[in-house]
Amino acid sequence: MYSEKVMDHFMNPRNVGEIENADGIGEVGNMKCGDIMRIYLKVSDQEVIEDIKFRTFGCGAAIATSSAITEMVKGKTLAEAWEISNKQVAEELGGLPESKMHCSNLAADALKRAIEDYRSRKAQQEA
Amino acid sequence: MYSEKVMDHFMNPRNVGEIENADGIGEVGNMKCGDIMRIYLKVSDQEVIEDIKFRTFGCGAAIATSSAITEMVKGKTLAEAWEISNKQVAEELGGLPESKMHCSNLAADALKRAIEDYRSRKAQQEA
Amino acid sequence: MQKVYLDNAATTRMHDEVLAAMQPYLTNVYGNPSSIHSFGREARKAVEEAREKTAAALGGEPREIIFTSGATEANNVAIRGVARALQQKGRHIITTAVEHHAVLDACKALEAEGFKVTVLPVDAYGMVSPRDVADAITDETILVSVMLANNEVGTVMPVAEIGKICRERGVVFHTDAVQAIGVLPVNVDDLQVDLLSLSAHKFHGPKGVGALYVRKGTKLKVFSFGGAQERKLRPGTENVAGIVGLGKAIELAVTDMEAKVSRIKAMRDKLMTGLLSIPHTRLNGHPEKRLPGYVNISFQYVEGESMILSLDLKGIAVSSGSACTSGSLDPSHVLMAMGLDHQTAHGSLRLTLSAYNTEEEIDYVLSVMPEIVARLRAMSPVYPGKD
Amino acid sequence: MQKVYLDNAATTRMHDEVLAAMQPYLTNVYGNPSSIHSFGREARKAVEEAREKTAAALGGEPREIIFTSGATEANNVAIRGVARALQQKGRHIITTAVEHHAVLDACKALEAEGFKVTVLPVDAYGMVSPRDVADAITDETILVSVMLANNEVGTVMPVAEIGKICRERGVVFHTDAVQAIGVLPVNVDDLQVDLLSLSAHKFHGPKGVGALYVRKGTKLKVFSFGGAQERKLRPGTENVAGIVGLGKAIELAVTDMEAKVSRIKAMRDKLMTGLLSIPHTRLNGHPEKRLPGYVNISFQYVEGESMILSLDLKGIAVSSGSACTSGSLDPSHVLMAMGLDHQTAHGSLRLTLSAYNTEEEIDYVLSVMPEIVARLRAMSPVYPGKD
Ligand SMILES: Cc1ncc(COP(=O)(O)O)c(C=O)c1O
Ligand SMILES: Cc1ncc(COP(=O)(O)O)c(C=O)c1O
Repeated sequence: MYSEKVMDHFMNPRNVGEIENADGIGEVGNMKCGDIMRIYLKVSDQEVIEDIKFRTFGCGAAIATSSAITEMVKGKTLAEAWEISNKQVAEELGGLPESKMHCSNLAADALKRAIEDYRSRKAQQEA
Repeated sequence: MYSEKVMDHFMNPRNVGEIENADGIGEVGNMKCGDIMRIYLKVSDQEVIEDIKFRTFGCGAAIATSSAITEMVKGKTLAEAWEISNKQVAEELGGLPESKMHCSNLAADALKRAIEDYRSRKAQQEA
Repeated sequence: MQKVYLDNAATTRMHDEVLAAMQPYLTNVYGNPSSIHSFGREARKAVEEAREKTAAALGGEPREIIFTSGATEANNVAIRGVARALQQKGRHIITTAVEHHAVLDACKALEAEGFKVTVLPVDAYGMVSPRDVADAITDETILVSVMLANNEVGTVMPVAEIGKICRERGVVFHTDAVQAIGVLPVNVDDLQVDLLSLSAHKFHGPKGVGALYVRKGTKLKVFSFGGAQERKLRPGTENVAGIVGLGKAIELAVTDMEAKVSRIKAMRDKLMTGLLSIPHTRLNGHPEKRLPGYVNISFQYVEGESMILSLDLKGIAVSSGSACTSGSLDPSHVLMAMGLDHQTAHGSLRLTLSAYNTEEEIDYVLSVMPEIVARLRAMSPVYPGKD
Repeated sequence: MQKVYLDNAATTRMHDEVLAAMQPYLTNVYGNPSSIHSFGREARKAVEEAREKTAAALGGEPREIIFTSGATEANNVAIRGVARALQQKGRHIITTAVEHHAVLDACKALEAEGFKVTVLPVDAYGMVSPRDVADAITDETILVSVMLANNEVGTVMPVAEIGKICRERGVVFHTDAVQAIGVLPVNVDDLQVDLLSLSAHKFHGPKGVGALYVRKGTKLKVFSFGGAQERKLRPGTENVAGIVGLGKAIELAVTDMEAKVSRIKAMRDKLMTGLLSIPHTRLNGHPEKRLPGYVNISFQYVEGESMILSLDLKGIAVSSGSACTSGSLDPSHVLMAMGLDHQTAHGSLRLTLSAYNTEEEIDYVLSVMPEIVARLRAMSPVYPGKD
C-alpha cells in the first residue's frame, strides 16, 4: 500500500515535537476526517526556517507527509517553502495511495498556515 | 439422476418392436416435446393382454416407462391394465426425476389409447 | 517475524479439512452439475450434499438453501428480492443503522426508487430495541432486516425476539448472520427468520461462496438471469468446489462449538483486560451480549490506521473503524450510530479471534501494544499528557 | 471403464498449473484484499496481478477488468447496468435469438420494464448479419449485445464488424466471449467492444469466477450493494483464489493458442467426419466459421438424451440441445432459431473438445456411436428403415 519511504517516515518521523516560543504555528485538518496536523516554525531574521517541528494525529500518510515536509523545508527560506505543494510532498515520498491524496496529504497546507501565522504576528509586531 | 431400474429398462428394454396385425395401437406425445410412444396390443378373447410391444422416441424416462408398462400389464386383463396410472409406472421404476414426471411419463396414457383403439375396433366389428 | 492474525471478522484462514474436501472438485471431479452424464452427476451430488449439510447446520430444509457468491450477494438477493416481490402489498422496509453496507445500501437504493425505509437507531452498545422494531411496523411494512451480530463491535442483536414480533405481524424477516456462524447457535426456527445470509470465508471456508436461507413460501423476485440453477434464484454455473467447501466448513463450525467458543472467550478476555489496562481506552460494543472473539477498543488521541500499521510492522493483523482504512472520509457508520465522537471512532481498533489463535499470540500483542500507543500519542497534537 | 470427456462447452477440467497458482491462496495467504495489513496486502497483490494478466490477454487496461462470480453475473451487470445508466438517452436494446439465457432473459426482463428489445434472427448456420444490426439501430438504441461464439453450435459471429457499426453509430457494444477464450483471438480493440464477459471454468480455470471487461468511459449503473470492491461495480469479498486461478488460466489459454487449436481441429475433423458417415445425420452450425472444438450433429429419428445416456454408459460425456436435458419442454432456442424442425433439434448432440482430448478418445467414440444410434433407431416409432 505505502511506499518504503512513507513507511520510513512513519516509523522514524523527523522533527516530531513542539517548539517553545515558536515564530509561527499552523494547524489543518479536523477530527471528522481523522487527520490533524500542527507545524511549529522557528524563523531567522533572513526568513530562513531554522527549525521546524510537527505533531500529527492521523494515518500513516498524514504522519509521513508531516515528517517529510519538515525535512524538505528545513534551512529553506519562507518564500521557497511557500512554493511547496501537497503534490510535491507526495512525490518526495514516492507517491501515495489514491485514496490518501486528498484527506491525508495536507502537510503543505499546514506549513502555509504556519508561515501565514508567522507573517501576521510579524505584521502585528511591526504595527 | 435415474434409478438403477430406469437404467436397466433403458438399456435392456422389454418388448420392443411392433405386433403385426395388432388388436390395438395407441400413440401419445408429440415431436415438440421430444417424446413419442406407440404401444401395440395383442388381446385374447377373454380380454387378456397376450402380447404387448412398444416403440418410443424419447429420453431415458420415456423409453424406460414404455418398457416397464409392457412388463406390468402382460398377462393382465384390459380392465386391470386400464387402472394403471403414470404415477404407478414411475413408482414401479423406483421414481423418476421431478422434471420427467410430466413430459416423459406417458406410458399409461399410451396404453389407454391402445385399449381404446382395441375397443373402438371391436365396437366397429360388432356393429 | 512472528505473525499473529487477529482480523478474523474480515476473513478467516481455511480449515485444512475444508480444503481436503474441496480438492477432488478442483481436480478430477470437474463436471458441470447441470450435465446429465456421470461427470455432471458427481458434481451435482457434491452440491446437494453440501446443501444438506448447510441446511442441517441451520435447522432448515435442503431446498431452503440457495448458494450464492457470498453474503453480499445473499443480502442483495434477499432485500431486493422481497421488496420487488411484495411491493404490491406495501413499500416499507425496516432495518438498523449498524447493518453491513450490503443491507444498508440495498435499502437506500430502494428508497431512491420510492420505498420507505426506516433505519432504526441503536443504543450506546450498538443494540437495537425490539420495541422500536414493533413500533416501526405499519400495514405497509413488508420486510425487516436486522443482523444477528454486528461485524464491527460484535454486539449480538435480539433477533429471536424481533423474529417473534415479525411473525406475529406477518412481516418477512431477514437476518445477516455472517459473523455468527460457528460462534453462536444459529437455528432458523429458534430465530424465527425467513431469510438468513452467510459467507463461507467468515467461518474457515473458502472466499467467494455464501448462502441464503429462504424459508419455504417466502416470495422473492430475482434480477439476475441465466440458467435454472438454484431454483432460478441464483443462476450461473455452480462454484462446485466452493460450495463443497462451504458445506464442510459449516459442518465443522457447528461441531464442538461450545468448547471452541470457551477457548476463544478465555483468550479474548485476556486480550481485552490487557488492552484496557492501557490508559485512555474504552471498550466499544456490548459488554456481555457480544460475539466471543470480538475486542473493539478505542485508544484516545491516536488514529486507528497508524496503530494498524505499527502493529503490522510487528506482524500483527488487526483492523479499525477509522475512515482512513476505507478510503472514505467518515469513520465507521457503526461507531457513529453508537454515538461515539469522531476522535474515539477514529481511534478504534478491532481485534477478532478465531480458534486458530493461541494464548502466546495474545501475550505477544499485549507486550507490544503499550509502546505503540505511547509512541503515537507522543506525536499527537491532541494528547494532553505530552512527552 | 475408459472415460472420455467431450463436454468442454459445459465446463472444462482445471489446468494443473492453475490449481498450483491458486494453492497458496487456499492455504496460508488468506487475507482479505481490503485489509491494509500484510495478510491483506498479499491478497491484494495477487488480485491485481490477476487483473493485469486478464487485461493483457484481452488487450485492455487492468482498471478495465471487473472480476465477477462468472459470466452469468458479468452478462447481467453489463446488460442491466448499461440499460439503467443510459435509459435517459434511449430505451432500445438489440440482441440476437441465439444468445445465452443470461443475456436473452436479462433483455426480456428489461422489456417487461418498458425497454424495447429487438431480438435479431440468425440464418440456418446460427449467424447474425451485421447488416441486420445496422438496420435495427435507431436514435433510441443504447446497447447492442452479440455473442462472440455460440455455445451450442459454435458459430463464430462477425463481432468486429458489428463493433465497427456500433462505434460509428455511438452505441455501446457488449459481447459474451465465454466460449471464445483460448480458441479464438480475443482483443477488445480489434473487436471494438465496450463490454466483454468471460467465465474461468470454460478455459481450464476454476468455477464460480468470471470477469467483465468495461472499456474506460462506459457508464454502468449497478444494482448490487456492499463494499467498495471492484470499483463498486461488483461488491463483496473477492474470491482471491478463484481470481488468481482465472488470471493464470487466461494466461495459459492464450499461450501457444495456435498450436493447441490446430491439434483440437484435427481431432474435431476426425470426429465430425466419422459421425457424419452415420446415415441420416447432419451438421449443425456454420461449416467454417465455427469454434475449433465444436461438433454439433443431429441424428434423425432418435432423441438426444437417450444418446447421452447410452454414451454415458460407455464413459463418454456429451450434451444435447434436446428439451429433455434441460427439464424444459422446448428444445434448444438456438437450434430452433436456426430453423431446425423439432425432431432434428431433439436429435442433436454436442461434442466439444479441449486440448486434453486425445485421438484415441475420438477413435473410441467413433467405435461405439454407430451401434448406439442403431439400437435407438430400432426402438424409434418414427424411423422409416425399421429393424
Ligand atoms: C455482517 C456482514 N455482512 C455481510 C458481509 C459480506 O460478506 P462477503 O464480503 O463475503 O460478501 C460481511 C463481511 O464483509 C459482514 O461482516
Ligand atoms: C455463451 C455463454 N455465456 C454465458 C455462460 C454462463 O457462464 P457461467 O455459468 O459460468 O456464469 C455460458 C456457460 O454456461 C455460456 O456458454
